[in-house]
Amino acid sequence: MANRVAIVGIGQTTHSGRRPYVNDGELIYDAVTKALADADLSINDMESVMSGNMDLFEGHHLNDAMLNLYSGAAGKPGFKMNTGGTVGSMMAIQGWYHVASGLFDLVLVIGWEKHDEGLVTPAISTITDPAVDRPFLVGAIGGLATVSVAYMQRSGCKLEHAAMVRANASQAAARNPNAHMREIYSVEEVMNARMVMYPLNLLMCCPTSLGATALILASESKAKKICKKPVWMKDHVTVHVEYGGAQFGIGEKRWTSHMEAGAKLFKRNNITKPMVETQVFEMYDPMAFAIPMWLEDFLICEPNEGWKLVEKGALKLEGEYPVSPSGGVLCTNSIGDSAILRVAEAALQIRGDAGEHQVTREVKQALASGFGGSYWSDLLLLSKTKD
Amino acid sequence: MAGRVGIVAASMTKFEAAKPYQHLMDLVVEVTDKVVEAAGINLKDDVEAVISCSQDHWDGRTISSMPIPDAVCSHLKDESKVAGDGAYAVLYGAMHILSGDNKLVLVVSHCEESITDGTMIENWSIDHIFHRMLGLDYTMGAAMQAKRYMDKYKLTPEQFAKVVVKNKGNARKNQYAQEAMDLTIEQVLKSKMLADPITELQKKPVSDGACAMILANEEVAKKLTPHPVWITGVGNYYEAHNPGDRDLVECAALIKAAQKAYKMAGIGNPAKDIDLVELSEYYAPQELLWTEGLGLCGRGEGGKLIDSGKTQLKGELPVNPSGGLLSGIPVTVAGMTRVAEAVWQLQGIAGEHQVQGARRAIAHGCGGLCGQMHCVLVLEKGGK
Amino acid sequence: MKAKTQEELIYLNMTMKVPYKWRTGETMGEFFRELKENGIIYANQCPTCGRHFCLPKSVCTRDHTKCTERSKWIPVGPKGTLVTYFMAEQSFLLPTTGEMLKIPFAVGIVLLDGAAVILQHQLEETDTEKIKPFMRVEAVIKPKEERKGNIYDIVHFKTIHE
Amino acid sequence: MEAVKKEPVLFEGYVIMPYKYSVGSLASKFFIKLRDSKVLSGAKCPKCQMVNFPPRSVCPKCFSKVEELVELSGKGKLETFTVVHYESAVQALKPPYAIGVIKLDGADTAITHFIGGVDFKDIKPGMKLEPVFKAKRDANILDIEYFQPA
Repeated sequence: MANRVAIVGIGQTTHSGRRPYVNDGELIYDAVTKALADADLSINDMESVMSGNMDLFEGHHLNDAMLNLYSGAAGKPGFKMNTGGTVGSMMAIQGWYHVASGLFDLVLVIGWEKHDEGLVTPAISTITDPAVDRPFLVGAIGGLATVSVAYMQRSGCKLEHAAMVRANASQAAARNPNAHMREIYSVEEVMNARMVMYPLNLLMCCPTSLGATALILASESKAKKICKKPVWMKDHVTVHVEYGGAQFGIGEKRWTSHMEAGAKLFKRNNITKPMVETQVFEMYDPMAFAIPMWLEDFLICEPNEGWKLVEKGALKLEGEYPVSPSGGVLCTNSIGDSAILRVAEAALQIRGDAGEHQVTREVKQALASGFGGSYWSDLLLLSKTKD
Repeated sequence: MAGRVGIVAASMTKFEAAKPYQHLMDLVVEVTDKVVEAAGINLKDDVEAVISCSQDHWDGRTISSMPIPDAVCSHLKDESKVAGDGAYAVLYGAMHILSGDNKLVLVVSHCEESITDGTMIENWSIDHIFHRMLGLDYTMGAAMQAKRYMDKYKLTPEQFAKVVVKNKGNARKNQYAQEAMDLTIEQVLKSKMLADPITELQKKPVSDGACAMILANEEVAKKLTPHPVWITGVGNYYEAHNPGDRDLVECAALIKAAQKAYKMAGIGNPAKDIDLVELSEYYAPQELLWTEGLGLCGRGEGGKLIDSGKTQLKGELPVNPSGGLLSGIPVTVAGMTRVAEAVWQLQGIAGEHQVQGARRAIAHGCGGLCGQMHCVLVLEKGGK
Repeated sequence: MKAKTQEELIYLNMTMKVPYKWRTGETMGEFFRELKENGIIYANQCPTCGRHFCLPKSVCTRDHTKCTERSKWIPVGPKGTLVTYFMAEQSFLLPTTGEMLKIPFAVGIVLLDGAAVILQHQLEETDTEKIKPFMRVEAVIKPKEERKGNIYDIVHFKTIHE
Repeated sequence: MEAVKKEPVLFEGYVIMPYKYSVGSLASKFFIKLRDSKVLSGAKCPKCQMVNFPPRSVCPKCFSKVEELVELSGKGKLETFTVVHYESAVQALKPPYAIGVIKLDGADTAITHFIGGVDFKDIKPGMKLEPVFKAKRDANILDIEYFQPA
């Protein structure tokens, strides 16, 4: 039986497209000091400091070591991971393992990205095999566009539904002071945006943002001592799939990493009605079709029902099952930070500290997801109570 | 530690200056198949989680673990990647087991250094605001560190050269080693000067290869093998990045990592309690410095230790009986091979370089400029 | 914040240009050799699950069986079905060469006749009105003297009407 | 048939990626002073008074935010060094050249930079050094050409 792990401190920077007054180390420092202030702890209390980000996005090799003055890791234990979009959730999970293993009681995990320093799309293109498919990948949008086409064909979802998702997200982000794109768009405005890669237009793709998020995780005994409102990391699932191709499900039954993750997590926690037993979902939604499509994939709603929930307005902040009330990745995407930000936002919803974008439902349990690599999936279950 | 983590089996490729016929994933397939066979398990059904270790810059690929599911059959499985030294992947695997989340974990690390220019990769790890433009790389860092070592503790180039003679000599008995050589101190010192005092033979050669390991909880490990090797102590620490923020020969991070691991394992006097050491010496002087950091001798006595002959293969406390990194092991794979070698020694299957009767070993991984991060593992056989 | 806008900020421009000699491995190596020498696109087969892979795999992802038996290779395509596609209407830097992508650029996800796994390659057609999912396409292979044994030996997929 | 091993098939290319790094507010002030007035400054911690050089906005000792620059004389002491004899594509100078860790007077941490204007055999740890500035300066660390014996 693993030791229980709680989130006892949350810090996030504001997110934006450019922030030239700080360098990348200072960006990390901003999130770390905010998390320490939130938990009312000092850096000396941290037993291990882990950070995650994508090396080629800022160009730094071994940047955990390079920037450890700013993360507070200098002179401490620490780790570095990078798995694309799932980096952030992987960091939260790595923090969980540090504490659950009994080796550490209080750790700091950081996810960050400063996209204004490099070029994101070429860097993403290098996730492919250089000899085989690198020439034919244009950033992450290519694959996302492809699954969107397939989803529209399969489910009956229309471009308009994606536009509705984006319009909803813009309303949510407008209420989140830390979000990057906070302009409010109507469905029509989204529909009229410039096409980037069919079927995704500019507004239906996530932006490139910069920002950092830090979480402080504690063991049960520590958490009780230092925190009034601990948020328990009840469970987490990581699912990877074969490289390329698999997500399109050709000639075989479609079974994606999200499906496996949802199936595993809900079974292990006896969740039969995810939309009732969890009250909010901070989803890693890198493009507008993700929310309806992946609600189906995570087995949260029935197949081909996702876009109908969008149509009903059920997924809005004040709706029956709020998804990404922070505005999600659609409005803020600093890749190494995006997935840990989902965990942070879900935890804030449980604490009731999300401020203006606090959902109207009472939140006892929340889901957070990460998405990255070759259609990989992380799914985390957070809870107000420890059991 | 709460429970015990057992290492059931380990595997490596042969290390070579270049493996032009093999895709990186072919290396992973090779070591995975070997380790699965050695452990007597079924890859698809028994492995619950996979942890790989690699570096995006070295592979020229963002998310260098991208094709890993194909190579290790982890489709629809739990998998993660540590971007650091291979010893950290072993440590992370141990955490998976200790948390109770997994019973059996596969860890792999892979790197083909020969596909690119290492000095460039190293340069991109240097602080970009004040130092990267100088063209700094790890060889210069190690040379400044060695020079400081000579200055502060009066070590000699001959003592550094002895490390090379020993390690490349030990490599002659290791079937996986890349550069097995019969050298004299003079030959080492007369090889091409890279950065004073480090000559070409004192630097780890460019190398390609991979390593893998099966970790399991106590119950499963005991079922799978009569010779499980237990991880009884772990410690990992960072130094400050800027060489000017630390005294380069004080290796504070290594000392902390070692002390933590020893405390956990109940080791009072490592020089006495340890039977062998496999450490990560990217440059010859580092082996002496790391033996000090590991507490195997007093401060400034690394030179005396090599002079004493204790660290020879047949000595009281063999250091790098496998030939160490100087015989050629790629970065990122390095730390995991140290653990693997120690495991084989404790299982008594190391082959010609077997240290007789070894019961307790230290494996050490490190990385970064002037050894900026260190990971120490204490490994034992038998016991409770 | 206002005062700050007056402040001069220093930027450092650095371009990473690291050379690589990536290995394709025995299996993809053989695929490229065949493409170069004979202009044939090959798929290999997993002896356990029977799936044909194009691009060939050295080991089957699902059951970890080695698929290296050369006699089991079969030519696939060059005709195939477009499963889906995407269009790049904005140019990007290509990190392998440092050049900018020439737009419009359409990439098709193609299932070659006889293969079980999709291949991703450029489409000749760039008019989204004319690209229909599940339409038939055919690989255009460079003349022998121009072939170099890499993925560019396939120029693109052209639309065919059967 | 497999007796003659076929040539391995390699794919040669690059990873080319341009970056434009912001050095941040504090380091900008440092580089501007360096460029405009040939002045080297350290960053002084408001809490523990430690002066870190090269100036970074976080105190290496107490993790406090550091916003104040203090001028240093530029003179300092060599802690350690090496003479580089091999060539690599990333080097800023043509070898052989000397590079070392230099602690400036009044600073608690040290910088790594080139050592020039002296015979390699005369470079000794502990020797006094002073900076030599480039005539044309671009607000980066290479505005210091090297440190020479003071």
